[in-house]
Amino acid sequence: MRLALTEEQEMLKRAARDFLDDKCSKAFVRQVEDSETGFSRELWQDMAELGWMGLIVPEQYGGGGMSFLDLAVLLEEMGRSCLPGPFFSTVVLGALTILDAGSEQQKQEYLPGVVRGEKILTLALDEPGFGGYDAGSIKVEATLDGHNYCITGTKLFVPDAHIADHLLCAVRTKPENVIAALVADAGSPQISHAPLKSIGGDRLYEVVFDRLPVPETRLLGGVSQGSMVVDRIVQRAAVAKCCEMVGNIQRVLEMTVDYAKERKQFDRPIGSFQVIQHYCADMATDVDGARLSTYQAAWMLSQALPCAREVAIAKAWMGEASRRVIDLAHQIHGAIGVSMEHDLHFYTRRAKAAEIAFGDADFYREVVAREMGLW
Amino acid sequence: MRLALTEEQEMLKRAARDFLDDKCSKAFVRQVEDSETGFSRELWQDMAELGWMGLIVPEQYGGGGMSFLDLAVLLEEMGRSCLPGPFFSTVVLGALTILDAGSEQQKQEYLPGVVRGEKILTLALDEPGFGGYDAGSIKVEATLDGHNYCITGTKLFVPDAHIADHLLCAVRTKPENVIAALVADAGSPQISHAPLKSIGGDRLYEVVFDRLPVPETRLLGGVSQGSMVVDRIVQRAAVAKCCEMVGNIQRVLEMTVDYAKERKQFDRPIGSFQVIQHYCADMATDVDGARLSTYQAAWMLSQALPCAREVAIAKAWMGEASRRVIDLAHQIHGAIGVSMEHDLHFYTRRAKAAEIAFGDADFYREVVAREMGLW
Amino acid sequence: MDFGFTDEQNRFRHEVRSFLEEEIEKGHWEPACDAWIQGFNPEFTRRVAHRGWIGLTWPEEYGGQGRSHTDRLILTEEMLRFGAPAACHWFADRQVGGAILSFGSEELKREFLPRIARGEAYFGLGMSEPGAGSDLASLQTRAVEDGDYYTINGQKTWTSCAYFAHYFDVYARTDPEAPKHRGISEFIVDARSPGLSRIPMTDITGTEAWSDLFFDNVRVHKKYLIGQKDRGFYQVLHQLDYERSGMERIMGNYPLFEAVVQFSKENQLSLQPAVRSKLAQLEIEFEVGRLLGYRVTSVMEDGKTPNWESAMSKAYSTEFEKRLANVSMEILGPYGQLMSGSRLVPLRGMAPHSYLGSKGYSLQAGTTEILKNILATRGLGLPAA
Amino acid sequence: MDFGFTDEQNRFRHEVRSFLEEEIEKGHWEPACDAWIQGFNPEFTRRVAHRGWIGLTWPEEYGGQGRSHTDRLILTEEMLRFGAPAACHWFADRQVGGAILSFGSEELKREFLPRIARGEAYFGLGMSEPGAGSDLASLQTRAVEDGDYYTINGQKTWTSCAYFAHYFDVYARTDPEAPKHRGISEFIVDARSPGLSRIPMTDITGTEAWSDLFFDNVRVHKKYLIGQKDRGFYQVLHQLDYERSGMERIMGNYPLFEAVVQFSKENQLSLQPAVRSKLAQLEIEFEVGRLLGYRVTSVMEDGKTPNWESAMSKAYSTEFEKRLANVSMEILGPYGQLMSGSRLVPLRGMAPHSYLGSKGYSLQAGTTEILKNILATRGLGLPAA
Repeated sequence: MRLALTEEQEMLKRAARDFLDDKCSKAFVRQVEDSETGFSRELWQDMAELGWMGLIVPEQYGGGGMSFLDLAVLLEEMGRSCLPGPFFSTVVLGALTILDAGSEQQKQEYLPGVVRGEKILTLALDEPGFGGYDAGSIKVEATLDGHNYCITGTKLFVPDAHIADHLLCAVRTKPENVIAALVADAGSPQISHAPLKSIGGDRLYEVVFDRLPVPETRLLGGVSQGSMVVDRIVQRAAVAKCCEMVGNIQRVLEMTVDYAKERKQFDRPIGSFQVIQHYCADMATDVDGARLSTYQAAWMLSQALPCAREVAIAKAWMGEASRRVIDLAHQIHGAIGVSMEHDLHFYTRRAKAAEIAFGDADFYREVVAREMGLW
Repeated sequence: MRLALTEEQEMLKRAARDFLDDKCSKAFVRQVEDSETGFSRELWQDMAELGWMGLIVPEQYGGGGMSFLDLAVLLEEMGRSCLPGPFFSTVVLGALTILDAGSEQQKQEYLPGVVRGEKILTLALDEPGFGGYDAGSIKVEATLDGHNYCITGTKLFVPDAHIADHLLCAVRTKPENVIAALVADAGSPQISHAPLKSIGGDRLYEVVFDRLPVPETRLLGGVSQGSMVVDRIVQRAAVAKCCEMVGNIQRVLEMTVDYAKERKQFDRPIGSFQVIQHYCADMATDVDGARLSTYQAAWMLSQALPCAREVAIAKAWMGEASRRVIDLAHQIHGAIGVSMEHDLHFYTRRAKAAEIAFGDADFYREVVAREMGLW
Repeated sequence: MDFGFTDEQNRFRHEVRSFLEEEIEKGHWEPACDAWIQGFNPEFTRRVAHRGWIGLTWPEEYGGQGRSHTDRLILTEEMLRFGAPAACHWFADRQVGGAILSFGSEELKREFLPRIARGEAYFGLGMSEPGAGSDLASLQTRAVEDGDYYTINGQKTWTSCAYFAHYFDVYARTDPEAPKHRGISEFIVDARSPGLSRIPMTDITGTEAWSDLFFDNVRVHKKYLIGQKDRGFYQVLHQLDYERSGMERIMGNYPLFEAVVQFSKENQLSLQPAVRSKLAQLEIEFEVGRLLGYRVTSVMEDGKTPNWESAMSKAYSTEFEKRLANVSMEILGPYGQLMSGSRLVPLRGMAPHSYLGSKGYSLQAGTTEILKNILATRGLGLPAA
Repeated sequence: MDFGFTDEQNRFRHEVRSFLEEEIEKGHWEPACDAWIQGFNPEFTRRVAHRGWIGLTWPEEYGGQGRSHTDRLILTEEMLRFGAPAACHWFADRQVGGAILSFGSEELKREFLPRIARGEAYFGLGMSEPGAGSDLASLQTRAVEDGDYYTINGQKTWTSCAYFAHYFDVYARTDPEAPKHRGISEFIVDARSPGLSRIPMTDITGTEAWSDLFFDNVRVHKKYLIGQKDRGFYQVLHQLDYERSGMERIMGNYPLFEAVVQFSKENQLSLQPAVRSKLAQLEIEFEVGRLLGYRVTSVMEDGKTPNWESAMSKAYSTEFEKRLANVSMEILGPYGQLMSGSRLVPLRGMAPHSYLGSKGYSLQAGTTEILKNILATRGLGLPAA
């Protein structure tokens, strides 16, 4: 047991911090958020050159062969800098799923392109209604017709659908009535997408599949494995989202402490007021709890240990802890923090989106309860 | 609308405060709590002479003919002084029920004795298991046999059963299978009771009825009315408990503020530390919210307005607010407050018992939800 | 103790409610959160004035109705319940008019109060500055005497209604040598004054309801000084007590509360115990907040200035608003993230608007920290920190 | 980052667990809340000592085992999990031994450490005084030099284990003229010393686990001064960092946690969504508290003294304990009010014991307020208030 980064992880962290401080200023984030695509192809290529898209892709597919725990470090830095763009979609939702469930041929087909920054992937998981984040909630059907599955239905909150080359799509197959994950090509005329305007500033879409044919060779992990594949996608995504959020709230804590040291009211730095000190202490506790529970889950994922409980704990804690951290940050920042001129809103808006993504605290409390044998 | 006491109520309050300050010191409370019966017959007679037992009993039965709102003021002062004894049982659970649901003959029979301090009443409502505080949860049966109902079963958490002259008993009648309230004589050999040791220091009993015959003339409010009678008992009891608790937490707030002004650490009164100030501000807000919601419910009861929603709001708020007030009081008092030598524990223990009695916040949230039409 | 309203008061509530329901029915506006501070609608203000509902409690000689604080409570409660766009007249009605009435000269009363009551004079507030928020006494805007005039230089921020306002209620330092609480004065500044400029700001919800105000040698005649020179800080404290005295905070997002309850019923979400427990808890907290607000009015009816009572009510209520927004977002699930104007957006995007907006509520009109300080020291008598 | 234990560590955990399970099976004691501070069981302490589990991390030359902080974490975690009655040796093992090791003379080390490790020397703490709780530096107990001796006069309070203790670790003022942080020294006082009396106190749970200590001209030889004269305040700060470094608080009521989960399952209460949501939330909070505790050990393994890390862990954990008690009481409904020894009492009365006891947890070993001050100033670098 050692609850600190290794020297290699510290190096990765520093390198990522330096790169992002340089290339991903808040002015840049603001500009990209306001742009048509919400995406900078130039930055994407820079990241590919640093090997980020392939960080944990095995070397035989052109990647760096590092672990999920290393990716966690990188994601934390991305969260810290509010990096816009499809890294999460492409790597966490896309590449890791193919790595986890894909055949050798599928890996060969998709991963090198991802690593080189040439392919953008995403995942179509959520559906209309108030279902949970599990395989059982999937209703969109893919009917086997010869050698093609034919997908019809609506997926919601699909990130980066407007720039993705391939969409991994979680479906219910017919006639088998089991869950499966298929890789669809985004350019098909049978796919249409319409933008949703989200609090997080990320690009989410409603995606409609209208009898889209997908060859059965595009099935990830076999027709009987899909349910497990989807559950593992959600686990990885939940933890990866937590990693981003660790960076988010750590930065918020630092900004807030810095501000409390500088800002004077009543002729004293406000950080010398005991109530402000206790707010900051509470924030730090929430952040450290979030960091430790997140990295524990990431460590277990990287060790391929069963970790439904630990993932649920991390995401449930993060959902509420991040809310408290953000709220206190605003309270300490005062009025300037609720102006769009200030940077805090980037963190506030992303934190709420991240809380919602892949299940909130209520959802994961039920998972924890199940793991405790309470129902 | 005027959210302050009337002049008459202020007078009643001051008189009660003076009397209890004089007769019901904490040394007295300690002594009575440690005594065999937990009850001082002498104080009881003094209270009867002040007209307290008959405060809101109509004049034709020897009472003062005042309103439930006036009783609320008195109950607040009783809660403030941690008055031990069966006032709540006798007046709130017993006399008010007879007043509400009893026949003229029943009122004549029981009320004058209560007013004179000669009769102690109580209510047997709770039963084993995890039911709610409503008529529907009652399982103890009373089978009509000629002109007697024959009661068999176990009631729990019956206050003051050891000194009561009569027990009002909520039962399910056979063969009608409806809820009814019967007045049983406590001395009967078919009733046995065994003490339960409660956190509140009050005297609670397990009461076992073993084929106790009760004449059908002892039925309160007719066999078809019992369910409403029981629901109204619970409403009055919940509000009356809140009134006691208003006195409890108001006193706790005052003790705490006084202590914070006096106690010095780091060469300053601790009440000058901003965190302690905010704790006190939070306590005051909880207390005032409790006071206003409680008196609103008491006012509605005294006006005979339908008030299931307002009663539920008051008791739900009180359950959680009192917990927070007590917790902060302890935090501010420091170690001395968790010693039995100090008075705070009287309030702490009673607050927890009051929170439990007649339904906690979870229970009343469901009532509020029902009143909102949510289910 | 009396928690009831008189028949007359109930009739007045009914009258206000009918008026507002008719407004909505006619499509004049949609109920919205924060509409009292962000809903600028001069036509609505005119219709409200026509009913005599601006300056309701002021003496009739100044265009008011001489009615009770309880009547005004009823009026504002209904305005907030229906999310009515009352921002044009809200600030003058709530506090600037009262300041003029309490401290202003007879001339100022005659000049401004009737016009406010007729819905013809809108006021914005010039209190906060970038460096003077909680610590209002440290404000830097200067007003220098110059014959019959004062010349004002400086910056104010977070002024609501600035683009609609005809006047600003401006606090400026008139004696830079005096201790900082003792050198501030209050002025009425015409919005068209040369040298006064307004720059809109966008807040975290994306709303452009606020402005920075810049004063570059703005000249104000001495007759527009409200009250005594150098006594402005004490006047602003008084004004703030009234600023916090109403139901704005507990009900500022009432349209969301009503909508999310309705949504939960319609989508059968409230059959889930967790959902209905959250909504019931909100109802409980709302009721307590309502009573804390009513208590402030009750204090005013007794002829007292509410102080720690309005501090308590405001601090409590902004926390309620945060919980309302949180619960609404939770109930809406993934749909909660959709902003106003998006495809599929539920409840017109009121939930994320309120979630983001509520970060500012506990900062406006006294931060929660300042309010709790007031409650602890003035309400409970604890020694100053 | 490594959240795993080595095979050897896992074996050690298994060894400790088997030992404790066997103890319970043999009926030596029942798992209890607060047993580490209130469970005085000399036989148990002897058996633990026999295993070499007291002073586990101390050098072998002083009777220790020279093992890692992680091993001690495992040991104490299991002790707490099973609610083992370890109070006789807990304080010496946790902090007084460490203080002697860090600051004591070679002679003191040789005299005390081996006897502590053999379970033969129990220590009570003489820190708090009626007027010196959070503000420990203002303690009034005096120690006056008198030849080779100090004469101590004064009062200590809230001393655990006082009736069993052979020695007390006493802080007393040796230089009344110096600034108050600079005139305090630390002594080992024999419990049988003439002039030393113990008066038991009853706490809010009804437990007599604490005492007042009165010093009436108690003589202590100078060799029982730990560390430097007048440096005691700095030593106590160091000791407090270790006092707060363990899992006592997050796990002090673990037997209740386990029991209430079991009870909820057996009575099918956990089929109610509200009940299981509360228990799941406790599990989440427990896990976070466990990790915050593990982090403290990780810091110690890196050779550092934990400071704000243990302040954070302790402050967090006492809040967890309050919630655990609250939730347990809620789940038990009316039965929750029944105290230990009552008819029909569920869970041996652990819930109300913990509910009442938890009011004190956030006061012991540094109030939550002091701990947050430490975290803010030393952990985050905020300026002193």
